[in-house]
Amino acid sequence: MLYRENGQFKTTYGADSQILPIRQDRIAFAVLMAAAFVVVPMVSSEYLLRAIFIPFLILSLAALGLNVLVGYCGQISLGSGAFMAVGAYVAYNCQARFEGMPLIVSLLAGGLGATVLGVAFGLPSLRIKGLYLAVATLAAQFFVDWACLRLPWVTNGSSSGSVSIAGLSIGGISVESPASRYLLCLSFVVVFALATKNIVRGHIGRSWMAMRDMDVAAAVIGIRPMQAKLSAFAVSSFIIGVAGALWGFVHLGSWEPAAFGINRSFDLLFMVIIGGLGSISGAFFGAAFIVVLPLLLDKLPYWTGLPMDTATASHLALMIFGALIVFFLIKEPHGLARLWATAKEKLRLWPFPH
Amino acid sequence: MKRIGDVVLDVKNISLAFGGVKALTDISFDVREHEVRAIIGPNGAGKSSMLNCINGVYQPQHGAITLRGKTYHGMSPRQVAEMGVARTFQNLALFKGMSVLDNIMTGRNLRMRRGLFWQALHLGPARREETEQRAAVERIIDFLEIQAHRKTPVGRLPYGLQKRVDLGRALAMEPSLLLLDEPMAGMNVEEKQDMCRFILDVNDEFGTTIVLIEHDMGVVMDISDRVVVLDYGKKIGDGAPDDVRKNEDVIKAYLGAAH
Amino acid sequence: QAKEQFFPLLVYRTGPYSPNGTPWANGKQDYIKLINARDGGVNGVKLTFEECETGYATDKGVECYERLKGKGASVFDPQATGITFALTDKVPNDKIPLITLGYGLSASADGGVFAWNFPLMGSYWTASDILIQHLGKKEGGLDKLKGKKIALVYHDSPFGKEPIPLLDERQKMHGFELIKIPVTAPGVEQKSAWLEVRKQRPDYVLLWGWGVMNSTALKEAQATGYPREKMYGVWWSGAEPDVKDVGEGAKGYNALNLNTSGQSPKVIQDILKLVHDKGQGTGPKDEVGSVLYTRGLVIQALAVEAVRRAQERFGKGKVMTGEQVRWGLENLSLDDKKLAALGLTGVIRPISTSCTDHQGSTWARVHTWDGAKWAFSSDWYEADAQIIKPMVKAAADKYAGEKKLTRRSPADCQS
Amino acid sequence: MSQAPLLDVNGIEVIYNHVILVLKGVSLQVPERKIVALLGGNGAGKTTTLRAVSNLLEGERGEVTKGSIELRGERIEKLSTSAMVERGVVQVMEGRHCFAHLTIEENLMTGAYTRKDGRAAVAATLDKVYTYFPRLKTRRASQAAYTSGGEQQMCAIGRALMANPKMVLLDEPSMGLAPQIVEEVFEIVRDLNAREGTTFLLAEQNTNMALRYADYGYILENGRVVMDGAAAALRENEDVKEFYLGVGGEGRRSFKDVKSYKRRKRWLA
Amino acid sequence: MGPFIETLIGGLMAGMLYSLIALGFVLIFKASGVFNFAQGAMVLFAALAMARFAEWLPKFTGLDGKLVVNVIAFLGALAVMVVVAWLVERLALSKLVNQEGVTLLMATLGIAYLLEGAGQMIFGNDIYKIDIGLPKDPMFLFEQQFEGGILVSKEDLYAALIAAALVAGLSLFFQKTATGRALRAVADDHQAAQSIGIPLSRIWVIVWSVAGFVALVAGMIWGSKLGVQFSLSLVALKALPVVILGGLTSVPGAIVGGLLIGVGEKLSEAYLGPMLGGGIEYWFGYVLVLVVLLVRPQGLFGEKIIDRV
Ligand SMILES: Nc1ncnc2c1ncn2[C@@H]1O[C@H](COP(=O)(O)OP(=O)(O)OP(=O)(O)O)[C@@H](O)[C@H]1O
Ligand SMILES: Nc1ncnc2c1ncn2[C@@H]1O[C@H](COP(=O)(O)OP(=O)(O)OP(=O)(O)O)[C@@H](O)[C@H]1O
Ligand SMILES: CC(C)C[C@H](N)C(=O)O
Ligand SMILES: [Mg+2]
Ligand SMILES: [Mg+2]
Repeated sequence: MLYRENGQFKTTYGADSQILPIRQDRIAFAVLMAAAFVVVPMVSSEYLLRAIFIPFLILSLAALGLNVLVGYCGQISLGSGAFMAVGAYVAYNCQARFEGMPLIVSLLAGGLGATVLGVAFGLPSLRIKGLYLAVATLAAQFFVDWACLRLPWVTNGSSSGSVSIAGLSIGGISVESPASRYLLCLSFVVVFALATKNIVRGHIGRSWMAMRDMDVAAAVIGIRPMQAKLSAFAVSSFIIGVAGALWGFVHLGSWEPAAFGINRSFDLLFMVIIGGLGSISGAFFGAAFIVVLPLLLDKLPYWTGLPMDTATASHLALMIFGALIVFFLIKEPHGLARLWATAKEKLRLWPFPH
Repeated sequence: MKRIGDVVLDVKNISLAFGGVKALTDISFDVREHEVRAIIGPNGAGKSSMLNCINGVYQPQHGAITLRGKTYHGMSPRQVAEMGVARTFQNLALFKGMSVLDNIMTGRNLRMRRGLFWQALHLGPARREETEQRAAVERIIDFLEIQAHRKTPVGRLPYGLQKRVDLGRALAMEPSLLLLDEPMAGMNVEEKQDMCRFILDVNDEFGTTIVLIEHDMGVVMDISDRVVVLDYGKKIGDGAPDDVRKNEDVIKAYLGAAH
Repeated sequence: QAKEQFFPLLVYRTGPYSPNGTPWANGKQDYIKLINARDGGVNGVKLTFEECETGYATDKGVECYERLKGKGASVFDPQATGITFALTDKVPNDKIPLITLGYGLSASADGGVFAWNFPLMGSYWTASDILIQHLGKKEGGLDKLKGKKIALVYHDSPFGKEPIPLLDERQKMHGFELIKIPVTAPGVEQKSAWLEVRKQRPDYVLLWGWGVMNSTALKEAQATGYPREKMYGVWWSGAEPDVKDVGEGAKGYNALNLNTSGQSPKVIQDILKLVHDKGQGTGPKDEVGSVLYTRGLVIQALAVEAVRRAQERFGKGKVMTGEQVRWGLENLSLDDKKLAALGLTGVIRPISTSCTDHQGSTWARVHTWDGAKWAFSSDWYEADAQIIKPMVKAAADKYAGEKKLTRRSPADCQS
Repeated sequence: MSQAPLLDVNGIEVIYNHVILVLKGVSLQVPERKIVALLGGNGAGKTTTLRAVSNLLEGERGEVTKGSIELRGERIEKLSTSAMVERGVVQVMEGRHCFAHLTIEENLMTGAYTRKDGRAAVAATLDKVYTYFPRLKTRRASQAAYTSGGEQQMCAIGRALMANPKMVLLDEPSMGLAPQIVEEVFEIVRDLNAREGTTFLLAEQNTNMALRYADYGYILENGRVVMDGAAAALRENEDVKEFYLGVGGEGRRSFKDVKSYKRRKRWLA
Repeated sequence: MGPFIETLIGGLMAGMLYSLIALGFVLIFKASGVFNFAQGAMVLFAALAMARFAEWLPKFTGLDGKLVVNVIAFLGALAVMVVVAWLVERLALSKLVNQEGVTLLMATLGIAYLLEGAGQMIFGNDIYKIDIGLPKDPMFLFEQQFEGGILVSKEDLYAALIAAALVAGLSLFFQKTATGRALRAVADDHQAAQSIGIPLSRIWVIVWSVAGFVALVAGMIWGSKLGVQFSLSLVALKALPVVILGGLTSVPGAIVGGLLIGVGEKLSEAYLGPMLGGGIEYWFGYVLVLVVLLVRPQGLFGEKIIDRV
């Protein structure tokens, strides 16, 4: 068969620890990248870009960030919406208060803002574990929701509480067209995904996973719990913060605190779990699932040809969404990424099963 | 021939209680450089607790531990690790979600210093460092004969191999003092032989001092230099294997008549 | 192939706001069906529509907008101030007007800056202005408001915050004390808010709620013993779903209204006859003619009239683009005669817009719940242009400054 | 083995996670009132075999894909674990699995969940367990998580006995127990077998012990039965002696001298 | 002083109502180790069922008499909740034996969506009324001592009494009965519980049915106060900090937690709120929990979290 690693011998440790050790995978990846950077922006309609690809990319990025925390470091967080919010509002304030602040700098500043909050809310994780921690992270969610709503300086004094951003440009090049926005997001996603992958396969990533799997043992072999956990919180919230800034700037353009409410947090957690905890590609699978599925379900009445009113259709969509989540969790508790890996494994062994 | 050296670890009057349960009462013993020191005793005697005290997981209420001249009463596991102490666990404490290779690599964590930035780039120094440490880990993998399982998630390995990986992770720290908590539980003779071979090799070739908890008397008597016997948190015997074997108290509390 | 004018309908029939969103959405749909059934469309152009569920959520609303705009949309009614805020930046690029009847940005009445927004018939500034006028009248003169306490219990969102600048302004003028009590969306938790009301004992409570927040507020008012007679809601807080399950407990509660309710107007009769009796009705029959249903109907009617007006200029029997519909919206002039022709007599007051005035009318009345139905309890009021005009202008200029826009030239108004 | 066996495992295959084939056609019989030992190295598939019998595979994402398992002639692959317990078959899981937050006594009492014969009978069994394991009695009020490894092992065995089983699937009972207790555990097994006619299927690494107490043995390697026979006969087998009992041709070899050349097992040749 | 006392009383009663919902969480967690995010949806579902049954009964059977109708509607809704419990076990939980906590938690979120969708589809999404005759108007005490008297909501008072009775009953059931023990065993280790013959499926159906019953009572009371509508499912978010504060495994903890948070958030809203811009009750409970957890990581009454090597 085509998909085999036979005959591809690794002669150095470097080669052995490549991200994609199998040649066919590398080729597939290159094709995917080419498609993402060249084909998609050329052929996609505005709707496709604005309503599907851009949110998909940004949420993938956020899910990636959350995966660092939940999937790799084992700290469940239900407050990721808050980190996105902080990213968005910090970036907004940079733009609104400082004339001529470069866009990229603002976005990264958003990430840093979220990092600060992330580390602050990460401190309790040294003592609080598991579901207790999960609920405690909701404190971040609700506190930030509230702050964005009630503290006027967060919105730079906007009387309505809604803020907006216009005229995005990088180095004088306008980033207004859907395609250019898409490319901006894609670049962020690719860069962060690679960086995250590098971190998680290095010693820092291993120390996160060690904390996740067995924290006492990790301490015994010399991992500092504090350093490991806080670095995971920091990296995770940085990425989520940048995603939040992109969500506000590139996707919404104008937003209220409700855009980063608790449902966003749940959605992100869904993505991470459905996609696959502790897997970079899982973030993408998960985001695709959560972004695309509801849109497909919206088309349900159209496809079935049944006359169905909007309310019934959306209740049905909600039900199917819920059912599918349960279904996938049953089918593969380790997520779509694992399902994919199992499929590949089968392919590799084909036609000799097992 | 082995050169048994000076005392490297001196445990003095350690007492440890959990609520009403006295896990350890006034225990003292020492461990000399290069020796294999066994701790035996019936279930619940406090053997594992003793190891936990030594490497900072538990803080004893009384007593002091002196490691290479440094006396401590409460140190964090990390600090103890930095002083070259490694251990394995009775109830397998491997990182279940990680591969064998990664598990053992965590043992090198203390030696890896490149920060987030270099890690993210995975270029230059970070990559070099990774490759260097990887080479060391590969030596351990070869040594423990688990090459075939390098990339397998440890959770899928049979119990015995997991124990081996646990040992590998400890060895990766290149410890000068290695604490082993029932490394041979759940193994058949053949596997125990392998394990003994590894332990003795480590002891011989790297001169690592070993503290060993084990219930298989055959193993203990064969490979240890001196034996401490605990019972109900108290020390009831200490000495060369043959002496301990003849000790009445030990026979009564632990060995039973048959041995 | 038959010509079709497509109406995208952003609606919410699920979630905390669905009790109010649903009749509104039904009214919009039924009116379209009526025009097709009764008149065969607008000058032969059939009307078509597609709904998209926003759940009152801004991001969903934006997604719906993107989806439906690609299908030939020429006018949107976002049904939410939050969505309106988000779309306001987008519509100038897409050249599609927004009808935000009685909601949205108050400053967008200024067509010179907000070229694509149409807060027809009123905004939250006009609403709060009218309420203060009414309270003043009850007290026997606006000057009597001095020293009174007026509490604003509001949905903590752009919607609820909109009236604050005007109330602040009026507070300065008349010397009453304004107590602001925000309620976090969706508004099921109001106990503290009403304990606060009880502590402060305000003379009046203005209610700026939507969805479940309204009925919850009334129930809490009852539970804390605040007299419902002293409560005044905005026109989004005074419909059947808000009081229905409170029943007797809401007796005496007042709210603004922009349109009549009830099944007597001709247009409602037409709908019952030509749509519902044919089995084409969208919702239950007894909902037809209710406050929010009628409001939805009015919004749709104005949209259809804008299309008709645009056709008069750009060619009868043609499908209108967004830009053309905007022209129609800027040149609406529905006098009593025209309203009568549409069967809207008594339903709304006459309205006429211009390129600079995107509101067209700022009249409203107060109605009161008597335990079983809503009944008008005041005369028509018109918002005080002297107060609102300068505020609108200032706010619009500020907006233009931030977004680096220039005011439209008179020439631009002709296109 | 003249009479029909109590348990008859017939050529089963087990796959984990849809891809990992672990048992490749294992067959074995356990006659009523006998002790049968299942021997084999790490990863041979002993635990998996026991799980297949007690139907605990599902939670591990494993499934029996071929073959059949019969208990007294009844097919049982599709039964739930609790149905198996009701038929008197209880498994003591490898690795203890005590209920961490329950006390030792509560742990034991949950073992009697399926009992229908009244409080007094249960109390009697509890006493019996305490006489078998006096150590448990002294720790009866501690939460299981805070007891030592060996104590937990005793607790797990005791808990299974509380169900008054007809057949016990014991997975590595000796693991982590002090030699004296190991002896005791095996004595208990023999005792129960003799006095109450309890049947045992026993997966063990401690071949020496297992073969001393068992009537019959199966040796599993790599998911296949490579050898079986009466316990006494197995004890005399050269390979078994060398690889499982640690007594090569010239008697017991010290663990100190094992760093020698490793012989290949004959059945792998 | 008057407002302070009123706020205090209001807080206590709000807290009791939070406890009622928290109880549902605790039950399921204690008995199966599942952190059931669907509790809110179950409250909604149960309340919708009851409200609609109470509305349909007179309409279709001509039955009247408020008490009879309400009782029948209640029983009908209870039956529905048992069916839901059975379905949840059959279709989801039984297939998720031995999975990790997060996976189960996510599954219950899926179940929540299912229930919300199904509930509104079957029973409608308008605002419905549950009228069990709770008095709506408040009473005023100590009118001599305080200007305007001390306001006590009678409705809340009755609701709090019902909640208290329910909680007391359930704590009794849980303490020391053999079933209670089996439930706790399941929570610790699914597989081990199976191995000794505890039939997981039956246990789960029982627990979810009991939780359904609790949800129904909560839904009935909250529904009678607020009306039955989608937003009812959101009250679960108010109960989360309560559960955690009291400790995930403690029935009495749910009560104490509820009262503490109820009182804390109402008082802080009244007295700190104005300084901070209002609305702080929105996060007060969560932040309080965070602080308490720093001192007691298992909540006030929760079982100690065990971690040892
Ligand atoms: N849940 C699982 N998922 C995947 N593979 C598994 C799982 N459990 C066991 N295996 C694999 O099945 C094989 C047999 O395992 P099993 O536990 O049955 O062996 P065993 O004979 O009991 O070994 P030990 O003596 O070490 O307990 C092993 O290779 C193991 O890796
Ligand atoms: N964290 C703890 N909390 C409470 N009691 C503990 C704790 N750790 C150990 N104990 C108790 O201390 C005693 C000694 O336990 P320890 O684990 O040291 O025994 P051990 O000698 O290793 O036994 P085994 O051979 O069975 O492993 C036991 O009775 C145990 O219950
Ligand atoms: C009908 C509405 C649009 C009112 C709504 N609450 C708003 O957003 O303004
Ligand atoms: Mg131990
Ligand atoms: Mg095994």
